[in-house]
Amino acid sequence: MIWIIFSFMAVAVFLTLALSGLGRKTSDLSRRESASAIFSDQIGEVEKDLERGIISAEEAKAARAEIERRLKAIDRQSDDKAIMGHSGRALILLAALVVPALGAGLYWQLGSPYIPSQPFAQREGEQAEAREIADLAVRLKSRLEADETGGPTEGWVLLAQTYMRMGRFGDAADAFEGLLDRPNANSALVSQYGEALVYADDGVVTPKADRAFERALELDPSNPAATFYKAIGLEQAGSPDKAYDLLKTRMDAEEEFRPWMESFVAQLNRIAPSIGRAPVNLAAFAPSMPGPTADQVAAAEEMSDEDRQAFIRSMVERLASRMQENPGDLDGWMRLGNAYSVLGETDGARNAYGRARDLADDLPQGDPRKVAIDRALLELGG
Amino acid sequence: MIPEIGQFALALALAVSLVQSVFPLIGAARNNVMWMRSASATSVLLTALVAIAFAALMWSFVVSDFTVLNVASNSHSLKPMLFKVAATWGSHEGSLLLWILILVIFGLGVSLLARNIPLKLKARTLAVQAWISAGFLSFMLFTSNPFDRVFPAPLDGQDLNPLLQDVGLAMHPPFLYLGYVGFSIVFSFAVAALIEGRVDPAWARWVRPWTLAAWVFLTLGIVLGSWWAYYELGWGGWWFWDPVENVSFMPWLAGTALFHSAIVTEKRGSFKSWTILLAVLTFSLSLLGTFIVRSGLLTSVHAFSVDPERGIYILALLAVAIGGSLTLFAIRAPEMEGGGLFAPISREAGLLINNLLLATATATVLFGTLYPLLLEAVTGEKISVGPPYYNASFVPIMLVLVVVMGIGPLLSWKRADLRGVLSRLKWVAGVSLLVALLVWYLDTGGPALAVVSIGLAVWLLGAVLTEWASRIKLGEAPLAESLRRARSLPRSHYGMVVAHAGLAVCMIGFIGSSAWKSEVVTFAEPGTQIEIAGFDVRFDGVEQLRGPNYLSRAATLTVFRDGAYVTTLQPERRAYLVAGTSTTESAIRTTLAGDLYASISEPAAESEQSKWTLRILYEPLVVWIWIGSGLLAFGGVLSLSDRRLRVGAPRKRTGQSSVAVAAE
Amino acid sequence: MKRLFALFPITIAGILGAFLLWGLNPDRDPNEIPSVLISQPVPEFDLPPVEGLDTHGLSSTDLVENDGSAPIVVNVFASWCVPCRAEHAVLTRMVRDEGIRLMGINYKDKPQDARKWLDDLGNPYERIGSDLDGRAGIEWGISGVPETFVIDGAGKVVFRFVGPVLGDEAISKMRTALDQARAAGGEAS
Amino acid sequence: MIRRIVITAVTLAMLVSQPAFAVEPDEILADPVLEERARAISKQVRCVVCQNQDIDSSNAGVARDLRLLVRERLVAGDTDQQVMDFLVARYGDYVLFNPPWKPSTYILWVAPIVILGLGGIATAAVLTQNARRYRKSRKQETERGASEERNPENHSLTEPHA
Repeated sequence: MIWIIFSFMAVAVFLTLALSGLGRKTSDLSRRESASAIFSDQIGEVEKDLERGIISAEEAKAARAEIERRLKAIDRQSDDKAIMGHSGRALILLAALVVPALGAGLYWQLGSPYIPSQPFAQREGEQAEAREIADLAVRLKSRLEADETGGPTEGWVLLAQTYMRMGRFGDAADAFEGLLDRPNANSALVSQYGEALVYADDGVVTPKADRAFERALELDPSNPAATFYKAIGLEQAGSPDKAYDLLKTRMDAEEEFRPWMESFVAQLNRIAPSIGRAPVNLAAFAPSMPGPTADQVAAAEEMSDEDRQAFIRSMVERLASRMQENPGDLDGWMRLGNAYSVLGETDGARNAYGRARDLADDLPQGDPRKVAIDRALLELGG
Repeated sequence: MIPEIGQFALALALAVSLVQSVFPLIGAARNNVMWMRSASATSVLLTALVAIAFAALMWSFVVSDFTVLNVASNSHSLKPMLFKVAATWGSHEGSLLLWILILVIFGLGVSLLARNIPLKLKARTLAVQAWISAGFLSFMLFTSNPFDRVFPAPLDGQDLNPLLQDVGLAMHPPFLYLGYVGFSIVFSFAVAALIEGRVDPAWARWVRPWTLAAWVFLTLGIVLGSWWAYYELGWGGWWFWDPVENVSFMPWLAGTALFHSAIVTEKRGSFKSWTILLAVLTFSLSLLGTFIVRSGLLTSVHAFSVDPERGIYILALLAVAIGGSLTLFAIRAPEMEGGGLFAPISREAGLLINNLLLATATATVLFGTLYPLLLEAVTGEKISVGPPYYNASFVPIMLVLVVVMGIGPLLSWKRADLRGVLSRLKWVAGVSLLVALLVWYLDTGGPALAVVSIGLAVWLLGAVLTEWASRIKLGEAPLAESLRRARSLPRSHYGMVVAHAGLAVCMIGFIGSSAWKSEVVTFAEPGTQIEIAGFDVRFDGVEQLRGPNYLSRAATLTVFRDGAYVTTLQPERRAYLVAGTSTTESAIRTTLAGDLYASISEPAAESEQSKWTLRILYEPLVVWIWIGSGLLAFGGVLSLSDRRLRVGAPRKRTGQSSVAVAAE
Repeated sequence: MKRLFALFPITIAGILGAFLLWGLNPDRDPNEIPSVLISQPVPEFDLPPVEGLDTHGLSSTDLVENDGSAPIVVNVFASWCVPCRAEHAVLTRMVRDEGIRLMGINYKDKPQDARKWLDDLGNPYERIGSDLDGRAGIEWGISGVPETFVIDGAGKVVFRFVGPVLGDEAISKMRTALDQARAAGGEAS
Repeated sequence: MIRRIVITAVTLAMLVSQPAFAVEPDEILADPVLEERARAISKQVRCVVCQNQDIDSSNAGVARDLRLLVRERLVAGDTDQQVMDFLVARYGDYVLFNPPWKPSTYILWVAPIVILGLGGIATAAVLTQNARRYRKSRKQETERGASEERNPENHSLTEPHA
């Protein structure tokens, strides 16, 4: 549908341009015609002013004399050369072709044709869902509070996660906080608590949150979320090198590829330039994953800029077509989004991350991929 | 899909504007009719495309399509429909689109209406207009695209700053832009004339109505903004000499100078290069205003976004537009002289002095606005230039101008009899002196400037009436004759009379509301009585109201005068839920003598919900400002309706041999 | 002569354009007001401690009678100030790792809020003065919170930073100022 | 909706403390003369946090503090000038809406006069030159009779390069 409209617009533009310059030619004035018409009009005005008595007869005479002199002067001047006809028609036709092409090219850069319109009135489903979730949270909370034993841990975790989805991070933190002293408070729970604190504080890893991540690591030293946020805290405190080391060590300790590594790598590579460390390549940690191998990367480094762009682009296109066949692959969408942002194609990146975001809803709260997606979308202006 | 259509339309529009910037210009240089004529088709196309884009954006706002980033960040589903529509131009991006829409509509206006100006001039004018369009379209598309999308879309928007959710302010930008952008046509005409290297008589004819139209819109735009500030900000001020106000005021001043100077150019063929320069400068000042408001260069109460990158882009546009046109001016102007001669005492000389004063006033405002920046660049020192500076520099210049304004219209063209004119005005001078003395007597110790200004306002009003009376020979000829003369006086003349009288009326308002304002600020509890300017105001309490997207606390104030009931005022304090900010809605009782103005704020303390901060002002004569500005604009409209200006240039005389035009 | 006049407008426009370009330089913050305190002795003030907190109060004498040549950092903060939370970690680390001396001015803050805040985030301050009515803030010429000043060994203000000390640029500015203060203090002693 | 999760540069606006309303009743001095002076001073002092506004009409907390301070100093017997100096000593000339007369503002203050003067000279030059030519043309006119054809005012229309 949208392409039909676009083609229609393009054709209309082409036709209007192609036919421009033709048509009636009655009203074209030359300089001399226009000037003499104005002067005679001015003389008429002088007569009228005299009639109205606004100016005296003498003034009228002088004014008329002056205008007439100008009129004569104009007549003495050589007028424009004779104006030619249809030459240059080919160029106009060319322009008529170039304009839609240029417009389309520009649109290719700027537009996001696949994002549908979503008028508010048509989004009742989403609104109902949002209301339902809010309603659910209220009911769940009152039931948990009514429970004399303090309510099951799972219930509170569910409530907290619901709050997180609703963006009520402070409430989420409070819900988690009550569980901290329970014997079944595991590492994931504590790090989710810390994450809620971080979100509630606009992304600042406060000492309180830091302590939570500390404790999460005591409970399970391999908790990647806790490591991730600890590193962010270190960076915020002005120790990016320590943050870098922490992330790097954690990644090195892993035998094989893990999904959370994407966000680790993104974070590492963001810090790396400012402290003069080498950037990290995800492929190095996941030789088995689809993507450029070390050899390919090495080859890419030797290429010229253009070749490299083309190479990356071909890789991205392959990945993109694979994603069409396998749209449920969260990590794939994230990789695609990342690749697009490397290429500077924000809309492509946004779309890919958007798909990833939808899939990520099913993930447990502590998954750093969620954070990575959200951050990427934020950076992309989503 | 709709937003994408808008996006595509804009992309096409940019391409079309590029075509229009090139073909007509080369066509004019090489005498190619078809290329010159192509400008008509492209300007229709351009207008259609930008209008589609604008409609698409407006549609997105109306249906609250939050997949459009601009909608998501500037609207909300609960916002009243009027403000959803107005939010289309409430943000930086949307207002830019409106700017461009107006720009191309003016271009279309030239291509449709200007049948009577030489084809070459028209082609060049439209090409220059297209450069401006191309510049701003690319600026919008590459730095501030109104159709950026968000996916997944947020469930609801972030709402517009509630201060801006107001009828006065909703209408303020369109008028302001109609003014700013209207001057673009004049600019394009001037650049086209410079490219051609000569000024046609048609040129001066065309420049006047466009200038006048733009000036009327700008006047209304500025007044709407000022009026909004008066009733919405809650402390009754209407002009703050804020940089953003100044930048809209400068094109107004320059534009005023421009259409006065264009009169001379049209009637007498003089001041050609000066008129051209003013035409270039007026639009340049409009562009400067756009730049300052959108670059965050200066601190101001109501600037748009602060983004140096955008600033660089607009500055580059400015450099090309202003730098290019002024360079062209430097090359062409020295060759462009000659014109009717006149004596040192004449209408021409009067208008020259008018231009001198207006230009000085403009330069003073420009200098005051930019001086903090200049000083900071040179010494790193930061200073503020506020109202006291303008009161000391700008106001005296304008007062001198008012004196000249009284005399000027009575002078005749070429050579005038100043003594005769002055003797006709001696009664006016006497009366205004008396009024000034009376004011001084009544308000001893008050500001001296107010006394002088009141005297001058009376002088101007009297002089305007004297001029009119002498034109129709009131008292000299039989009444029937005078009436006949009054009827046949051209409308443009009435335009001048009304506009000049409007300024006098404005002056009275300016002075009244700034020199004799009184104010009471107090904690009020139900039953509290306040006395101000002869009124007794009783505070009856506060009730909670609920609006579509806000909660409101409305106070009820009953006003008495000498024990008799006068009116009830209901100032409100509104808390906008989504935007998370509050606004003050003042309540005003307006009479010719003055406004009784009330506003309330939050309760004095959380613990004392019954005790409210109440602010009551008495602003004498403030309504005269709005009446006077209305007269100014109406005077402009009257002039515009004059046949000579409306027609622009007459059609070619019938029967005249047509110049060799290639056959169909 | 006429040619010269015709060149006049473009010249003026060019000069103004150059200034406007300068004004856009990204390091320039149009809202920033230069401090008049730089190279001046610290202003007179005497603030009590935050009620219920066992950290000492802060007065100008604490800053002037600074025996060593070690510079002092004075940080104006408040619990209601969001950016303060963000910079807190940086300041804490500077105290711990770089051994700076940090004093605080708790600006217009309820004591209980301030106590809770310091409890949550930790208290890196050597002394904290409680500026309930904001009067000391005026003496320091602050325009918002947070602001951070560096005082040299002789009790003179060397540097003022407006906004949160966050990010490499801000931190390196602080370090430069501290070095400068150390050098000045070294000369003084 | 995605809440901004900010990991690095926390771009945060500085907060201005508790919002108040322009001049509050509890600030007003009992002595109307002093109050009048205080209001006049407040209107000349720029609020340091709220972009181009005077402290009299500003809602910012700092503006309120400054208003109170102004009144305190006035009650203590300061002259208007002393109050201004007190503020300038802390915030610099920036707080004055009325720029003081000093070397760095000489240019600002004389600019209008200079512009008017230069413009006046140019205008006078145009007028006298024009008047000379006008007189000459009238003289010629009377000498040669009203021969329109040869009147020098013809120049009015013959632009160069026409």
